[in-house]
Amino acid sequence: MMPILSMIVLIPLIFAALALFTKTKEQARVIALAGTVIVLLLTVYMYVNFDSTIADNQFEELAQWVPSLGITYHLGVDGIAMPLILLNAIVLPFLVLFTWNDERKSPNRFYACILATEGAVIGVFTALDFFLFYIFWELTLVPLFFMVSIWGGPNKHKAAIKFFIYTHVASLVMLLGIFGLYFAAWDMTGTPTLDIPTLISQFQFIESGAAKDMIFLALLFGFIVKIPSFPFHSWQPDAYTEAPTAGSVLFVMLKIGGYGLFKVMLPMLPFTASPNLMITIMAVLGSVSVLYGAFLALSQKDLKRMVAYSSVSHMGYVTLGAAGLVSLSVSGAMFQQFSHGLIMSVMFMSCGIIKNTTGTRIINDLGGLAQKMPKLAVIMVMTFMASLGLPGLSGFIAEVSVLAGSFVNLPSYVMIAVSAIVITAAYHLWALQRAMFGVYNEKLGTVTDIDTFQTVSMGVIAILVLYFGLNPSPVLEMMLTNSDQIVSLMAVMGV
Amino acid sequence: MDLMLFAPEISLVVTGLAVLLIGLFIPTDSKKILGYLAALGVLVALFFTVSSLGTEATAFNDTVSIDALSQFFKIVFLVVALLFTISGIKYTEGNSHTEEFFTLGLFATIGMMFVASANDLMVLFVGFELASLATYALAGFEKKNAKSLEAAMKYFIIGSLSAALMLLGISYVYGATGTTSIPGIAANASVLVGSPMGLVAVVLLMAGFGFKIALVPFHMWAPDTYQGSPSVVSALLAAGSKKMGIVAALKVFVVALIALQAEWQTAFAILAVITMTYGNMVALKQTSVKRMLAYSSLAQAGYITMAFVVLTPMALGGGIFYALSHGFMKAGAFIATAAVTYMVLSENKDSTDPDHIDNFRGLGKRMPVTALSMTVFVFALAGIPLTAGYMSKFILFSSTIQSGFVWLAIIAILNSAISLGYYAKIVKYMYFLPTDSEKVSEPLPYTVAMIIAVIGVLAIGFWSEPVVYWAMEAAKVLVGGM
Amino acid sequence: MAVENLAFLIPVLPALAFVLTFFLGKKLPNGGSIIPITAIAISFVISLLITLKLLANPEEVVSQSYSWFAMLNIGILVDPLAAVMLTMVTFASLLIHIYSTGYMSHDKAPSRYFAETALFTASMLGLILSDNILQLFICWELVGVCSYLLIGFWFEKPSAATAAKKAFLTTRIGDVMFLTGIIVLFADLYKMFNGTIPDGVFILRFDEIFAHIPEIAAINSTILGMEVSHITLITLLFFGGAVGKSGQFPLHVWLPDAMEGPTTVSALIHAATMVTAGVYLVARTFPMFIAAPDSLMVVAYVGAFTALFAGTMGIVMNDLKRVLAYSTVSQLGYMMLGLGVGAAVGAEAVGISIFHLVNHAFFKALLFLCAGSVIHAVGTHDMRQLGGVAKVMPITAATMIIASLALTGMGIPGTSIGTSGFFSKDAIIESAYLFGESTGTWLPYLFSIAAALLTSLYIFRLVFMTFYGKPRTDYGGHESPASMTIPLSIFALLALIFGGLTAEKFNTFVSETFVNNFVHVDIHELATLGGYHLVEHAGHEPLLVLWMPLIVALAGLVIAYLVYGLKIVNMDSLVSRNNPIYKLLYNRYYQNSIFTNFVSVKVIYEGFAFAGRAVDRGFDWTVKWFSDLAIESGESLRQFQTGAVQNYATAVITGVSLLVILVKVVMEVL
Amino acid sequence: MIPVALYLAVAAVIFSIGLYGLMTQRSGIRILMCVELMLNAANLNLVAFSSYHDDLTGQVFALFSIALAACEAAIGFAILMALYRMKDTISLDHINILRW
Repeated sequence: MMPILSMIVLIPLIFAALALFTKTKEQARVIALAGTVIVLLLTVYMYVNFDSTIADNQFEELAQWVPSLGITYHLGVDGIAMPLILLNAIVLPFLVLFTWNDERKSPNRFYACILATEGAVIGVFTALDFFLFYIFWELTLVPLFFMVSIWGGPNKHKAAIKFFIYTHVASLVMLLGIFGLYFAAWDMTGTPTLDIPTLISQFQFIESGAAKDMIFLALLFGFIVKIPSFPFHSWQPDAYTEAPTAGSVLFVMLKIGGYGLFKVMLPMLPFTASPNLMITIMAVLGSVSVLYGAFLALSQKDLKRMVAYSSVSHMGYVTLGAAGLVSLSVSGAMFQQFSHGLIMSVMFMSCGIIKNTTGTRIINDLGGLAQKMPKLAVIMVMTFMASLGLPGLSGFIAEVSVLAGSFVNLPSYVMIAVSAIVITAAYHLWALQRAMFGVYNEKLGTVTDIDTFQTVSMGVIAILVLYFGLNPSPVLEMMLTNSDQIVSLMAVMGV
Repeated sequence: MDLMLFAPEISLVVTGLAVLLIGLFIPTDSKKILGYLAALGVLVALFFTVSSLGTEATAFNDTVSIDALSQFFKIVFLVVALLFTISGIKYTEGNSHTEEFFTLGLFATIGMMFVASANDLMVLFVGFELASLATYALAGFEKKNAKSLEAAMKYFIIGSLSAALMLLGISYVYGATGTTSIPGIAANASVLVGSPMGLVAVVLLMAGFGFKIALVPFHMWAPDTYQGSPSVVSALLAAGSKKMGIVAALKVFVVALIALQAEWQTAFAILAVITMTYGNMVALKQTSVKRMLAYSSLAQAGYITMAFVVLTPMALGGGIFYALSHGFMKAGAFIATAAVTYMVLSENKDSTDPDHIDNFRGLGKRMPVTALSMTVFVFALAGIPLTAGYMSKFILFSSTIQSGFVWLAIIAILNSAISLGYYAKIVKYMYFLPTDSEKVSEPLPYTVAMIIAVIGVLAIGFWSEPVVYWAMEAAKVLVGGM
Repeated sequence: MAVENLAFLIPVLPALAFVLTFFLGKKLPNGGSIIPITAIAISFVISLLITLKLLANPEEVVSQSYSWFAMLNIGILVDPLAAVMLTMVTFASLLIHIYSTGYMSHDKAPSRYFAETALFTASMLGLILSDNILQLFICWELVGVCSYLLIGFWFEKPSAATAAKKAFLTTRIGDVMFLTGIIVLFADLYKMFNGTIPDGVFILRFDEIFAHIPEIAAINSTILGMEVSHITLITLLFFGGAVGKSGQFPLHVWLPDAMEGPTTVSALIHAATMVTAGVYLVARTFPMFIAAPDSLMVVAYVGAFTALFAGTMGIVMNDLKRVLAYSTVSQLGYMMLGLGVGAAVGAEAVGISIFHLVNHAFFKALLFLCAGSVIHAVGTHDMRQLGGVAKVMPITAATMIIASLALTGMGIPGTSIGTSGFFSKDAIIESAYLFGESTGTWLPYLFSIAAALLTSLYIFRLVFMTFYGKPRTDYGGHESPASMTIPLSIFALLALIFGGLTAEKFNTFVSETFVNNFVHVDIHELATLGGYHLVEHAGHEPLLVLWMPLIVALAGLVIAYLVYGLKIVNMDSLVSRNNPIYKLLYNRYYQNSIFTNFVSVKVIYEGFAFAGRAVDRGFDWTVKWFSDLAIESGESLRQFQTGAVQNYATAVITGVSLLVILVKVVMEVL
Repeated sequence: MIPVALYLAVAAVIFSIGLYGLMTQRSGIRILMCVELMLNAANLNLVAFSSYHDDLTGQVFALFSIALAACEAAIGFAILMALYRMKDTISLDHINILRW
């Protein structure tokens, strides 16, 4: 069988290198489109052949790499990773289409960054060896750093450095946790290994409880910052806001923090010395993020910044759902990652278009855009509705699953999150009303509606938001299989 | 005794002398040939060294030993020497003293290689001084350049002071144990345990080696010298002679004075923490790229020193591995700076600080290969995965955790995060700040040297298994005495 | 093929119509109105057929379920309750769509209008058909969005955009409570299954919920120091949702503002259908309410109070549509009261309430459409500028009067002569009397009587001010086209006779909702659980009680005629800003200042959100502090590097000495 | 026979004089002389220990070290000469363009 996972990781990286050597925008974008479409096709092929009834890793590839340190080249996907790969594979071709007619400096590097990010992110989702995992994890930083620094807004340098260093610190702390796990297992078994499934399964046999908690917390910190969760979110609004539209979308595709939570943290959770404390930490962070992000979004003047804070709020559901430890809440949290990726990418595209056509993103300076840009208005209303959790769109499935599932174990935390729902609706509607509706603000000059490429790319993603809102099973099924397995582990331990 | 064991050294000596002699008789404009000759000599030496990996022998009345440790470090030195000679071809272009440059460089390398294989303090001291003397002269190679002279002067004075301190330390060790042979000292070192003389000797030796490794507070010369010397020489100093200090310290402390472990372990812990923190913090505010790299190399020395604190085979292996990676990364970074300096000077002869970070503006457009290589080097120094720097940190830091020095690992990790601040600054200048200057052609020798270094950095980062294996073998040599 | 198998088409057809109209409408004449009209007409036919079939055999309900995801399902349930609602909604929607082709003919974007109303109809039908609480909630939210879109249909008007936002947010508060109720319910049921739900069991389906009512009732939690049964908690949360959607006090504030939308929208959504969803929800989950101690009492009180409260504001409004809006709020209060009296009359309450709901749909839609007709012709909806409209618009005036009579509930007690409002409203008031008897609390009954007086007062004030007397300003007017007057006439006919025709059968039919092949609930048993004592409703109320509503309605009519028709009382002294009561009423009890200006803007937006901003800056500052610390210490540390070589030597020597001491000390200590 | 401790003391004193000079002197030549002093103090130690242990290694070491000291002086003078040519002074106070 062909090494399909290696292919979907390497093809974007190879195409990124190719794109780097192109001379014109036309060449670069064709390369980018080709690369992302190939990945999409391969991913669809993989999805079709994926068995969603088993929780094991599939399409595994295993080769020795640095045997003396127990490093292997081990790839595989399970029900946690598959939907996220699918998300990336789906959105990126449309992102390329979205940027099709944009004028910008060094388009070759721009498309190379997009492709490199795709490869690195998919790499994180497929890696089954901590060494490899960490490599891809850090690799995602580099193209995004360039993305913000080169094509970003007025404060791009500050934002880029802040993002780079902040998340790098978190990654390093996570690395410490990986080291701890690595050696604890090494001391126990006598053979070094960095294989993720093996290490996770050996975690329960480690003797020292305090060490276990330290390892867990170090890893958790790394993931939580990437999600990002309150109170470690302060890199995120800056980075999301300063990044160019495509960069913001790539940031949204960066679901690696939540992925780590499900893939690494939850299977280890029952075996820590004080699982209840860990659950409480996650629940507090998650529920407070939901509420805090909502309030902050409400107070923003800049449309994109508002969307960025709304993302903090929405990602709070991921942490909360993971802490809920009920099959429905865990799978809901996974689904939230998927759905949030789709919704936010369209929202950021909308912000980008508004900024490009009107020259401003300050909500109060806009007004009545719906009259001039009806197509954008339709898509934007739809995604804003999805973002505020309207039933029938994908965000609702995720949120209701998280809330209902988590309520079983964490009623008070769920109530904190629930209290944010009205605020969430408030800032979304406020922004819509001020920016899109009302009297057209003549100071904005003449604006034109979105072009065909933009309509198609945003429209297709918006339709997917609707599709998965009505029929989540195609991805939720496999998430449920995996979360059932995680939760059954909890039951065994009596957590 | 098999002379083949010394084939690398011999080939270097022969090349060095040949370069010197030929240089006397040919005109300045054909002296380019000398550089090729020197590079060839280094390549031959490298070939001999690599092919003799794994042999174990002693020679010259047991004063010199060939083992995995010595071979590994010889490879480090030869790699640096190779980069040095290749980039030197461009640097010395049109210089009437070309032959001196290469001969001094080669002799310095010989000195380092003898330190690496020393089995007796006498050989070690002589090798040490050989390398020092040659590099003093190299640092002041630009006789008309006040900075270069000042660099040489400072290097020389602090160097002699350190030599004196080291010699005094050696004399005490000799006095207590009655021998200068490293295994001999190891056998008798117990007399030093707990005695004031032992402590003083340890600290004096530490100052001597710390000078070369550039550990705070024995580092004071390093930023000035790295900044003032020609960049190519800085590469040799930072990447080569620094490693000589490390291998010397490994031999003297870990093998000979292992009985005094308690004393020097504590001292190294203090020095490691101070050095990495100081280096990283001061580097943040630098505007001269060479000075920034100098401080960064302090920080890297601090990381490597952690191996002396942790002292497990894995940590030592990690430190040794780090030495090789650092050789590639730092030499590469300095050579990239040399290329920029060359570019700036060829545009404006009177430029006083050609390595100012402003000259890196828009380098991504002006010198794409240099800029890309520099990016790889600084990312490697920062420890971004898939580079040698990451693999080194991975092994070294993880072994620190393994032995329970979590606090040390956390300090190191935090430092490594801080360092990203100034590394990213260089990248920012190269790629994100606009410039209106034109694209320039990049000098071939520099480019070749940089590409070799990039390949090294990436290859070690990606295909680490053989290097890890040999670093661990080298560590076993050290641990054998424990 | 049995017609039951087509039940799924009832919401699906309008949904398809939405898609088609949305994309193709612009290219078709009249905004493509033919598409939704056809679709809804078919839906109506199907609904009607199913209803007729159910009438014959009420126990054979239509129920189809499909697994959605996890332990949740999607399904349809057509039982008597749903059937009458479906028929009513499809019918009202159909007529209003036809009416709209005339009404919206001059608008810029009729296709968007028809697309959105079609989507609304689909969602509303989906809501009614839901066989599980989650699906109901989903459609519940969708109708909310359609309402949002339609209120803001003329979004270029800032007031419309603001009203749309306000409507959405206010109902959202209720929705969150509803959602919380679902979450609590889910968690309880989940625990009952110990987390392992067998295949084919959908835990949020009504049959599953109703089967577990006693177990849910046994669960207690302490909330804010009070011991609360979960069944009470859940039902009150559900009721919170209903309060938001059905405009009950205190979340009624959005409904009058919602009149910013086109009048047809007000008729369809904010009178006939969507606002009754709250009533439908309570009716649908009635077995839970009756098993919940105190819940039905709350429903009764809130409903009765709203009926009265909205009536007081109705009598001072000068805007045609706002009067009708407050009237709607008031009537919805009646419907809630009708459900609340279930504490005394049991399942029959559902029948009473839904009967009023259906009748109200007819006459209130009619009222709005008449008002729309007037506005369409005259161009203003300020009653002070109107007068004597009856002369130019005779059909509209006639239908308006019929509707008003139906609203006030004119009819002769003890016979089957009367408008439809008479049969349903009197039934509610009478049940309220029984409720008073049974529970000893008479306030709901008194409120409902007082509200009946106000109802009559405000609606005839409207009639007299608008249709009679002399025109107060110069307006040109004409009778509306046939596409508008025909629906008016049909509605008028129904408002007149529907009640009388079906009064006997309707209540029993709908009350049978809870015993059939889908669910089988013993209301009496549950009522004991809730601590309610049901009385056997045998019509033994005193004669005065039967006549009382008619008396007050006539009284209202007479007062209105005297004041506004004959003008024998000068209103100027009363209607003035100096009269504190008038001022209070006219300013709608200052709710706007309190809710919008104070709570949402000052407390939530300026208070919490900006406090959050400050906190966030704190986090940012902390991060920056660390980086500044590193950079600044770098700056100070580099001062050591003086450049003088003697200092370097000194540093080396000092280093050596210090190191000796330090190592010595450290080794001594450790 | 003179005890070895006395040699050590003398060497320590000489070494300290060298150190003191190194830290305080400004002239490059004097600094070079101080370095020589320190190296010779160490040599003295080596020779003394050699005699104490009755072992020739120390003396051999001292010989090597003297040779190296000579080389060092040569290089040092060369550097100072070059400095002098450029700046007309060998006072090290004025040579601090490289700092911070």
